[in-house]
Amino acid sequence: MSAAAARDEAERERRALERTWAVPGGFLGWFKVSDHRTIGKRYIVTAFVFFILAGIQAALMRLQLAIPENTVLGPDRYNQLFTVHGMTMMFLFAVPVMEAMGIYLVPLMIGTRNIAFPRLNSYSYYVYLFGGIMLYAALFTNTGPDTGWFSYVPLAGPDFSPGKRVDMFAQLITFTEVAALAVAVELVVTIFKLRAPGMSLNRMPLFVWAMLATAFMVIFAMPAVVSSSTFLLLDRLVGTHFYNPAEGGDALLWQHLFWFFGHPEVYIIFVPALGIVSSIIVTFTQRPAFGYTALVLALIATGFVSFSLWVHHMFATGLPLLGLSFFTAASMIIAIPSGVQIFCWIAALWRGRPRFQTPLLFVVGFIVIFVLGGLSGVTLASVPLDLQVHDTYYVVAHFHYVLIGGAVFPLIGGIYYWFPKMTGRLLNEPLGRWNFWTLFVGFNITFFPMHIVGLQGMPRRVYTYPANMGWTTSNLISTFGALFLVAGGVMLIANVIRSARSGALAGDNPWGADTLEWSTSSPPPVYNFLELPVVEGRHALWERSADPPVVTGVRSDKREVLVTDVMDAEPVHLSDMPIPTIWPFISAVVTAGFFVTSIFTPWALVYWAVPIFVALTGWFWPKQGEEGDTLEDKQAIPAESAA
Amino acid sequence: MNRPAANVDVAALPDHAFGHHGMIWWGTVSFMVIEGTMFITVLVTYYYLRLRVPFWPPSVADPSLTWGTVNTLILLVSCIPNHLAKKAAEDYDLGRVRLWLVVAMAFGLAFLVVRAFEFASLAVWWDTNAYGSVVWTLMGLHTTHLATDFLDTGVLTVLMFTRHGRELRRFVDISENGLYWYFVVASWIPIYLTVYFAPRWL
Amino acid sequence: MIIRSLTLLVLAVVAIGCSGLQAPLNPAGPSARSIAWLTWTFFTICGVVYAVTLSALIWAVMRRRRDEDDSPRTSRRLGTVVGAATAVTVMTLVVLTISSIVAGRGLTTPSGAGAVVIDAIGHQWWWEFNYQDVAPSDWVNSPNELHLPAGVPVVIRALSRDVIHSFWVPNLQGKRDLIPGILTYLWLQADQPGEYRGQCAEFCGPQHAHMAFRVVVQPVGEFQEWLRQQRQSAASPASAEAQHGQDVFMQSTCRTCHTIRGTEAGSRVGPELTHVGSRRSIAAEALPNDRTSLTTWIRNAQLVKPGSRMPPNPLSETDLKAVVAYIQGLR
Amino acid sequence: MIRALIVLLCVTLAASACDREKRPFAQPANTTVEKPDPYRDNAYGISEGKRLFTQYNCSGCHANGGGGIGPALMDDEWRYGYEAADVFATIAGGRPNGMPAFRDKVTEDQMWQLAAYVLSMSGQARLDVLPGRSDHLRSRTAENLTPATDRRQTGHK
Repeated sequence: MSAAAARDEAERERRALERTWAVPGGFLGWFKVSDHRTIGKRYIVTAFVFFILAGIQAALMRLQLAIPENTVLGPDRYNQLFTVHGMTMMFLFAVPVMEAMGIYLVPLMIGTRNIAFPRLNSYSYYVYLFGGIMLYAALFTNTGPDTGWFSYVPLAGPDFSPGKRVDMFAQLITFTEVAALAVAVELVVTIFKLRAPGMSLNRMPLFVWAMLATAFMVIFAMPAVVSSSTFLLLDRLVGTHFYNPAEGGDALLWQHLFWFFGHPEVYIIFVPALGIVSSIIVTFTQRPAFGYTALVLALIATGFVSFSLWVHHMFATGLPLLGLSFFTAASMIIAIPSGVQIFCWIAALWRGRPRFQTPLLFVVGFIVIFVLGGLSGVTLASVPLDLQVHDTYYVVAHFHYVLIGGAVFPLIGGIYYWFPKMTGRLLNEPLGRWNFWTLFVGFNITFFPMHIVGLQGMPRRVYTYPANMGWTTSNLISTFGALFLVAGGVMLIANVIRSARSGALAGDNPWGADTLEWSTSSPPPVYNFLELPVVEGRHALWERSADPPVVTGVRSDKREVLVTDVMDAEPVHLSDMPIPTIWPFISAVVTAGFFVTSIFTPWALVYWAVPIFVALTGWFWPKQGEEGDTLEDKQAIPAESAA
Repeated sequence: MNRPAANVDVAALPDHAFGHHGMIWWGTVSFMVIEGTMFITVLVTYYYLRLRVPFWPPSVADPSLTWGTVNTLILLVSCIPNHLAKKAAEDYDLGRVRLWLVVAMAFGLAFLVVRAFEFASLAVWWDTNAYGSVVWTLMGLHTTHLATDFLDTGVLTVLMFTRHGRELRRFVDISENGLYWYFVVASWIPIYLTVYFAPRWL
Repeated sequence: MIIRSLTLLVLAVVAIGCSGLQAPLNPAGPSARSIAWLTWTFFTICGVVYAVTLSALIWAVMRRRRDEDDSPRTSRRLGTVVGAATAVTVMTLVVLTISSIVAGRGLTTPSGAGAVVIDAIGHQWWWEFNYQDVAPSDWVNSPNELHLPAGVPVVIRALSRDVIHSFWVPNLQGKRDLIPGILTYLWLQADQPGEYRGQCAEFCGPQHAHMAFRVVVQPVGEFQEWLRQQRQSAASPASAEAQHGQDVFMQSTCRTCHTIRGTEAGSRVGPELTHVGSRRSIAAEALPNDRTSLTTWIRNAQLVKPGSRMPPNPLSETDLKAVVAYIQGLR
Repeated sequence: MIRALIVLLCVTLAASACDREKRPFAQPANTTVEKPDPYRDNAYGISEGKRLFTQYNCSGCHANGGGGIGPALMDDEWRYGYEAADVFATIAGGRPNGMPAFRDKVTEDQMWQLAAYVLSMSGQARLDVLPGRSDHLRSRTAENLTPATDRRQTGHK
């Protein structure tokens, strides 16, 4: 047929897809949306809002600690602040924002049209949102948890924490874990079953590998903390004795369960960042990934080993030393995969022709900071050394080096890298450089002195300190550095807001990157790809033939996606993505209602059982306009293709 | 315009697939892994607390075996109608699917009722001591699974009696629901042994 | 940037070296010394590793690019280098692990015989130190002030009455949590007479920041003398004012919580005051032990330690003055 | 409309939560409380009362509220009145047949805390401020599981 006809054909196809995948409009539509781009963006924005709130709390704490015996905040307020700061950073910022990057990017990177179980996806977002709202409603009504993000019993138990503050902690965990687990399931299934034909496992982008490892860690780590926080809630609400030594309970049980989750948690935050770093390095050196297999194995190894480290948070509890030595060894071992990755990245930078734009700056900054944090981590793995610096500011310095340096720097780099894809506009480059240097300098001024003051014997979680301890200078310097961090944060926000409106247009692939998300327009259309791609190599866009092959025969009049098999991504069957509906939102509302009510009465389960059942049924009941093939059609389908 | 031969044409593929070929299976299995991990953490808690005290159960009587054993049998037997429903779904036999789902529902009702008697026969309250707390939590957690799976199956059963029951996809749902039922039964075995025999043997 | 960090590090070392009474790297006993030694070993090795890695990074970033960079040979070479680096990492970690375990073994067992056993009991938010003896009448209870004989191994029996605290005297030994329901032991020894500061290192509630204690290391003779003196019952009031103070103490809220051996005040809710006058500081190191501090503390402790268990006391100024006089007399 | 609703929600939340969660640490030295029952609906005050109830050995006579030498406090019988002020008067001034006067031994503030706790023992306080089980051997049902008695029907007996 003629070229013109073909063009009309393509145009008709495009229109049809527009109609089919259209984002529901109107006020209600806002709550119905279930496509991974919208939900992903909402997740990212919400997470950054919480990041800002936690940052403000940190600034307040630095203000209080600037000088000894300061009285800006009393102990009551200070303890609420440092607790909510930690909880927000861990549960409402770091984990959600990393999963959000996965929600937005993974389907685009593997060449499909939506994430698996999109309704579960929007449900998880609202559950997460309501959880966050609950925590901050609590904080502003003087009910902010005040026993630390680790809330050790018995301090957090019914006998020593009156009121509902700690219950807010326990329930926030439930909220965020439900959300996180849901996303983990979506990511696993998406990555295993929705990859474009040709993208066998060994051709998966490193970011996707990282998200896969993370999803598995979430799945195995988070149930432990759901259990332990439920025990805590039960102890406080219905008088169970899990943590009451006098009735056969045990205070250390909490620590074991909490850290069995808590240590993988930091790798859950850190591993996606590794994926971001790898993507940025590949793109900005314009070279294939150096040591792809090594990097993948390192990710997996990190995931496994991270489950055998939890006791190194408990060295001071007096457990038998022999056992402790095992955990020392394990904690040392985890340094190996991290080392391998650092070496590979340095090698990649050595070999390639690096273009020093903002994203790569953040990656280099990441290496500088993270290696130091990793090394202080190695010192903490040693039992005797840990016995001295455990619960001092040395540890505070360490985990800010690994979490801000190891996760937030790559994340911001990733924002600078993918912002054009998400909005169609580039972030301002000069401002970006300023942003990087302010954050980098500010970070080191703030957190490096904490190593020192920690080694001078300053404990963590103190709302003030005496003047004669020689801690004053370091603390003053830290507070001074915090100003830079605030400035850096403001720059980032300013840059995002300005560029989103008036930034330079990006085009499909501004960085000349290799992964599939850059093959579609920026921002991507509602259907992600006009024609589902077929992948020909590990670096999809760099290794594709002149006239790249595509998938044909996917219907455009219904939300159909191609399901492929786990190993080699061979097409298996087609699947209809559910259409947008309000029910996931309603389900999230009743879930939230249930969680919040159960802070106050055990009867919550009874009150909310029926609403929950109704909401879930409404969710799963087949909707108008998503009918699939029926028994009648089956007769029509030839046998061999039906099998 | 003419495409290179490498194009992948998928027009003829079915709109659903059973087992690990389909997405639903992976979703179900993921949730089974999550809940399984949760069961394990509570079981670990049980044995951890056991190690904290010299005698087990501490200062209360052993739970009586009767109702727990009865329920175990009911659960095991319930696998038969569940299996038949699953099989019927896999060869798209709507009639048999309906039949066996209803039978499975009957079993579900049975073990929910018996479960009530089980709680009564535990001989300890959740706020008596840590042993009581963990036993009630184990039982409560599993009962929640029984109840949700029962209701879930109920909804599916109703669904299969409507016009939606003729959609091929639903048969996949039935099959995966059967898988989840197996999980609920399987997860009961360690809990049964723990709750009823750990006090006697340990 | 890196240079700045490194210089800071050097400054840090100096700072740590000279700063004093609560610093792990200023050891005054065998355990703390072996840990400090281990710490410096770790810091040296890790410092070298950091320097090497960063120089590699800088080189990788700065170096002039060549055409043969893209040749497979280069990649192979780099592969070898990465492999080698990994091997070195592994060996370094093995060394560190072994040295850590070796250093750790020394911390758990007393080096010499004749260990003194002291109970360290954590309360929200103060410390109770019990020196047990054959005759209960000879037991000594010294709140917030831990006296140790120099050069003698001491065993600390660590317990808690309420929440988890952590016993930590950095100059002498690493920390050990006090966990309700669990009894743990910690061995420590101080070489020379001197004073050190210990502090609770596990978050334990509103006043965690003000839960410190004084460690007074004395020559064995002095220590015995101190024990003997502490065994005495309280000194009887010396002046009329002190006498009035005692009466007020006994008739007011004070005796409801405090013990003064030799009087009818015998409650164990708060710290024992039998020899409070002899202590260096009050309120778990929050205030010096002088007239003004005592007055402030008794009038309204909440202004010093908001949330502490010591209630504000409705005493007339004269009564207050008298009580302070009486308390100060309890040497 | 929705905004109004949210505002309303926030106000109620704040109102109930703030009483409950107040930690009135720094009281004036000379505590003469104007408002009677300052710790009504204050979780912190009630739990402090609970701590003092044990530490001042009220259990010596009243067991853990179960009663012994002294009358039970968990039931709904109030010989001398069921208002916090009445209980306060009892603690401060003592009563015939053995209840000593604590006026000079316990600060007024602490007596209000004790009064608040004594009332909570029989569930006579908002459910969300009642103390939970304590970290000791189980000697009674946790306060927050004790069924609330209807104050109006009981009272002077």
